[in-house]
Amino acid sequence: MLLLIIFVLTSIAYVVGRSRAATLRKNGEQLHSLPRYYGYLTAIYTAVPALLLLAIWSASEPTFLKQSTVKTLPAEVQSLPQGQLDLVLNDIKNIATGGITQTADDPLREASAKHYNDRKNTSQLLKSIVVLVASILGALYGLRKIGIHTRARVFVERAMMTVLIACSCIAIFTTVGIVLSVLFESLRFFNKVPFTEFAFGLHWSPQTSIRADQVGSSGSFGAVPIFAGTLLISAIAMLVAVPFGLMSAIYLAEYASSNVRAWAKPLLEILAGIPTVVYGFFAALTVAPLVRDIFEGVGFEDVASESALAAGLVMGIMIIPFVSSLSDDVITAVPQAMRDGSLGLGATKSETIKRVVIPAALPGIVGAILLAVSRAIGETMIVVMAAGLAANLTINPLEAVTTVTVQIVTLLTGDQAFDSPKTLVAFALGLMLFITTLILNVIALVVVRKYREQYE
Amino acid sequence: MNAQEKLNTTEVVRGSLKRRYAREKRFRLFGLAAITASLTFLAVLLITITVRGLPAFKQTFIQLEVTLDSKTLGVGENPDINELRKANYNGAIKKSLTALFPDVKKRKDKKALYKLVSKGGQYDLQKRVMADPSLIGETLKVWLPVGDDTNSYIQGNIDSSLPEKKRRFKDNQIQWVDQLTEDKQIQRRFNSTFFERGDSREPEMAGIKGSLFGSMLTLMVTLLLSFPVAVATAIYLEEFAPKNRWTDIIEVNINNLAAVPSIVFGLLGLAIFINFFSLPRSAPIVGGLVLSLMTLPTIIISARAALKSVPPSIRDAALGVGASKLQVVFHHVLPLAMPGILTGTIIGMAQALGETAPLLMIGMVAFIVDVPTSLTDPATVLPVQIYQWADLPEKGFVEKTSAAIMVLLAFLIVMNAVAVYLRRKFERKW
Amino acid sequence: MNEEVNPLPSLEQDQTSEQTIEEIVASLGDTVGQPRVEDPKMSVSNVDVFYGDKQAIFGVDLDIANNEVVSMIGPSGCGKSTLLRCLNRMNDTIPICRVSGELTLDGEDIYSKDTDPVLLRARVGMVFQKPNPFPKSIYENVAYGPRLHGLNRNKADLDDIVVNSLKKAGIYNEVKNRLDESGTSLSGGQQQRLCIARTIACSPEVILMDEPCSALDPIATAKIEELIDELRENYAIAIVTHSMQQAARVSQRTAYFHLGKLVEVGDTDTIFTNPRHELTENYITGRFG
Amino acid sequence: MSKIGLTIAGMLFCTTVAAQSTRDQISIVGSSTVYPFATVVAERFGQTTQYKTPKIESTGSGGGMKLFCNGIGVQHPDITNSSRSIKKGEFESCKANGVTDIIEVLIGFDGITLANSVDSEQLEMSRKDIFLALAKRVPDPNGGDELIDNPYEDWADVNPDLPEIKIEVIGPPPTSGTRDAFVELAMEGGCKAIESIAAIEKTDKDSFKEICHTVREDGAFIEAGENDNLIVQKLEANPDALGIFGFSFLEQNSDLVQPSYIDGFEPTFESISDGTYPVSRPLYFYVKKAHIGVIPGIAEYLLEFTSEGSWGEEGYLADKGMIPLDEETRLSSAESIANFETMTLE
Repeated sequence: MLLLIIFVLTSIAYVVGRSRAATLRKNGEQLHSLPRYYGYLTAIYTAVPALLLLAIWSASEPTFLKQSTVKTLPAEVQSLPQGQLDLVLNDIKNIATGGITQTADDPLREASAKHYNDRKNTSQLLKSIVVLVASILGALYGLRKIGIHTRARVFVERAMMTVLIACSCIAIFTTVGIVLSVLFESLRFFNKVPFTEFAFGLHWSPQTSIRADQVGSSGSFGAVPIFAGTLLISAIAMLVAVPFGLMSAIYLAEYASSNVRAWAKPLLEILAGIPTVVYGFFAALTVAPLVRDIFEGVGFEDVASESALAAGLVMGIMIIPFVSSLSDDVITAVPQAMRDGSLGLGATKSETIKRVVIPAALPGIVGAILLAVSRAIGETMIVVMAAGLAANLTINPLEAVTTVTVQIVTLLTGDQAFDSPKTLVAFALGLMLFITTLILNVIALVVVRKYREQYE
Repeated sequence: MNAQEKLNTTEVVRGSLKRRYAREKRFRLFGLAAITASLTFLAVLLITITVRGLPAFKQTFIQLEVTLDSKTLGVGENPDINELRKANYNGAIKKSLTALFPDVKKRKDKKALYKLVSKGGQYDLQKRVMADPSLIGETLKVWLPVGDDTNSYIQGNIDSSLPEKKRRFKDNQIQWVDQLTEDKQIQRRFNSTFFERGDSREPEMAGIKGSLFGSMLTLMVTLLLSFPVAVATAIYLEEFAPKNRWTDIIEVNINNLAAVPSIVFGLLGLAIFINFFSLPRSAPIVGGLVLSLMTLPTIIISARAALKSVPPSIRDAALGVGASKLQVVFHHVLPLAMPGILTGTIIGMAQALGETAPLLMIGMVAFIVDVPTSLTDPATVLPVQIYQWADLPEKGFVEKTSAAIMVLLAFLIVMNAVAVYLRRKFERKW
Repeated sequence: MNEEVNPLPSLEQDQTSEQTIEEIVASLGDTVGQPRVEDPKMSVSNVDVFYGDKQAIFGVDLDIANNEVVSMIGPSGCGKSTLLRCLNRMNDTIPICRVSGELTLDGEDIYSKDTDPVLLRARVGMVFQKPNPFPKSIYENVAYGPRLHGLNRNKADLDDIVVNSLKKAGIYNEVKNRLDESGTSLSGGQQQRLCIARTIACSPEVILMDEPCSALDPIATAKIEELIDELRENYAIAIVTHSMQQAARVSQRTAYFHLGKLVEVGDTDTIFTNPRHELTENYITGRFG
Repeated sequence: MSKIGLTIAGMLFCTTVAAQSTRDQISIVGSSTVYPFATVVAERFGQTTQYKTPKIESTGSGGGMKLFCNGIGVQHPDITNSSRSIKKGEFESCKANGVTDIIEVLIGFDGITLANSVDSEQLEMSRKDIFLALAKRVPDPNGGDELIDNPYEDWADVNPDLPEIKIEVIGPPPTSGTRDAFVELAMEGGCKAIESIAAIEKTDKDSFKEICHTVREDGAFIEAGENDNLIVQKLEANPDALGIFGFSFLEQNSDLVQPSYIDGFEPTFESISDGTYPVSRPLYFYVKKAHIGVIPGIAEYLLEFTSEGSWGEEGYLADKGMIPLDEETRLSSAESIANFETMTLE
């Protein structure tokens, strides 16, 4: 509501500011900018301080309300610890807003709730007044500023630039946030478990004591089997995705008629758009039993129902469109002159593709594959649903392995006690995951960029 | 070069042609096979899920004559709303079942008989009575949903030729159901429950409305936060940013963020929004915040591509007539790039809609029955609902899961189709 | 796609009147001069070329003989590049392009079903407007064709072919110490000569050149022209050029095209000193084009 | 400058949202084993009372405890489910964070079953057989107390009464609570039946545990994930294999798999409930007393959970596969719960 009023006021300020400037201009004043900019200027003065006030008020209002309400409560309640006080307040607020409560008949609480409501109403009223006054004052100030000396356009544009720059900083903030959120916890983990054990230990068994007297209650945090498992599944995925993706891209870019291309490309992209949880469901319920039946039919024994193969296959299929669309881009970026040169020498189309187009596009394709690898490593839902939890150190794709992402999910939602190293190791794994993908991504991006420059 | 040599060349080339053409054909076939295989897989996936999920859109109902006398219900005269809520509707249903099959005497058999009707049936009755308390004392003919096993029997998923030990639906139950079917007291209808209710532990009562609303609220937050910020960032980087180290860092950052595993964003959300700012767990607002950080790079990258595709000549033209740089961008470049930006946004949103992993970290894996109405209400989202259902022991949830997947895919395909359409429609060659 | 394969050449470029191209072409009359020679290596008879609905070449007749350079000149979009690309069926790569009429190599129809485009292109090499070496080493660039076709029996053979081709292309001395360097590291003129060497390495019988010097500076151009003159000893050469001076310098016969029609053809000297068609005269005197 | 502004804006936004949220809904976290039972109760509770349906997160027992013990207040959960009793360390960390009064509710049991496909022979084994078949190191079958790496390949090698099929057991990984319970209850139980090892217990508790709790790693025990549906499928496909999973899954899949007898008892409601079936674990939930009466509905939720209609022998929880407590215990604990008696850790 208040926001709406501010919006209306801002619009009015804009119109008034503009017309005022227009009048001045008509009267022969040499204004620096177009009237419209004076309108914007006034609008900014109207809205920004008011909104700022509103935000600050709204943010601090609960605290004031709380303190004021707490004062109405009996002393023994007031001296309760913070958490309990919050609960009481929650109850009071529930009463006040007419929500479902259990203590509605408690007169003391009722009184507090009334007090709370009164204060809240007063506060809202005051807030409205203050904000409106601020916005009107702002508007007046803005209107006064209209004149020859004000370079409205510069001001407005500078304000806009500030907003734009602020927005583009969010990406940096996100990265910083990620690093901070995983780094501290990881450091705490490495204080308890030496990094060398984490990085080179061959035994992963993070079940530190479900009960205190449990064996191996110290847990062992050798991350090698997890990373090996991740690599195994990713490798299987890439074995599926690279040939299929690349060949699809080649076919679409070089052979397919434009009609086929127009249909096949969006269809392939659907494959990329299917949520990973759907793939996970499909992998667990359809592909994994199929893989097991097939291999046991052929005479393999001990095919895990959650074989790395099943998860890897499905993940590979998920990544096909990723590889194909990136490769398609780089293949079509190879200049036609290259193809002409080769065809003109009497090469067949496939020879041209194999010997000229692909080598020329290779850096770009490698970049695409690296990005795909990083995606495979970070993929979560498919492996959570279809891969195992057993940290086997194996290269047999028919066995169950576990991955970094699976471990993060199970460690943070698992059944074991949630103390010390175990939660922390999830963050350490997250950090490793972030660093690994970061390195892959940066290499891939540099490679791709270099490649693009080559033909631009 | 003499004639002999030339002849040689021709001969040599001609001799190898057959082999080379075979290779050419093979290569081409590989390509075709690759793309066909990918598309076949897509088809297999969609068909499997449709075949599994389609039955879930139908629900079996059983017609019962239920007497709502106050004694069975255990309510007094003029019961208040709480009494009505707690009344023993199940008892009434059980009574009417026993009335239908008076021969059933043994306790075990009775239990089997009661299993024909869904546990949710009582809530249907409850709703009706609460809406109209005067029904108490009346005898009603009502259609109630059947239990999970009965439903799968009627769907033909239980093979009655198997020995009794090997199926969950026993001989006497089959006999009862067959008799009811003959009496036309069993009907298959469109499963409106699936779209009208929140989660439930009884597969026949479970619906996706709660998670659908959760998804919408979450997406709304995502869209409102990520779209303006992404467009602003793209404009700054593409049109204004000086080429220096700082902007280079931002750029590498964005490209990298686009490829950071989504679960890492979940860890970020857990550490920052929940632990540091103590925002509520399982809330759409937190989900939206995390997802918007995740989709931001996607939208930025496509928005930049769209801005870049606007030819410099247009900027020069506008600058030439004395527009400021900002005016050029907002009056000319941005409108021209808008279809491209929208396409990218839709694709980013589709990605966010299907995302599960980061939400697992911030408490959205929860059993939530009530449909969320505000941004801080506990909520779950469609993909997480799918994940949860996939893990439940009740057989009926397999088809429910597939049905929920169908709904999710329908949304995603529509979104992608719109994106493709937009892209085609506004594709411009400058 | 770059210029020379532009499927829709702007035929209407210099047309202000409302006449259709067909009408204008009809008004140009028959080809002036003698398109036929004795014992032609390649022969073009009554060839029409269409890009989709648009006709780009109208009933052209032309022969190319051994040991001569035929140059094709004319304003932009007159179809000379299109005709050149028909001679080794490079136009096959453009789906909407359709060719009718008869083109022969040693009397065999090159558009017949029995003719194989791969073999044809091995026999009729092509050099493009922009130098387009592959992003491989110089050696690999030249060895590419022989390897494809299996022309060498062993590594020594291949070395021979590479060195010979580079020598014939007059670039060997400049690159003999850096055969492992990338072909793209050379200067523009060197690249173009490398491309010529690459073509020669397949031991073709005819070499087609599509404005081979248009991207080069005068010094590099001079070198290439010198080279063309030397190559004439062994090959039949057809060259498309924008530069009339170049045509005059390197070719024995010249064909002038206008709007897809072969307007005049004859000895280079005659064409440049004594053009018989009005359009030819306008063009070579620089009044138009 | 803009960075500072942005940070401030973000903080303002977050604190506003955080401060303005009130809660009138019970928040439950914890074990995924209890989850299917708690959700049924919650759903019914939501339908039959005026309160909102509680929100139940499946965070695992440990994760639940951590959230639960983080403190008193609206942002912390009211109840945590657990498939084990609270640990001393957890109790203390709760205390340290002000969560001093905790009500412990033992709700029932979850049987852990060893099952195989209905197509194959139903097995009868003892816990000792289980230990001998699955432990990493067992006493030398040729005599002597020396421990050697497990040499058994067929069940018949372990116990001549068992059929001659390959030992192949599919079970959860070490991170799982089910695995832990299985190891403690089945294997350790079998371990004690072997005198030479039982003797060790008196002298060296640690090595006793190590012997009893270490599962063989030579492929006879196959670690699968925690998705029990998959284990059932695998059993269906491989009649020789046995699988370890919870009783509720057995109930739901009684058409596909059958349980093995352990120490002469088949897992049924009765045998688990009266303790004759040896491999079952208790299920708990814990309630913060401080939240009762403040967050609406907690007391009623407790009441609903502990009513005969839900946790009784004929209750709906039993339908979902939870094994009820015996009647006496139910009655007495329902009473103490109704009085909000808090637990102490002895």
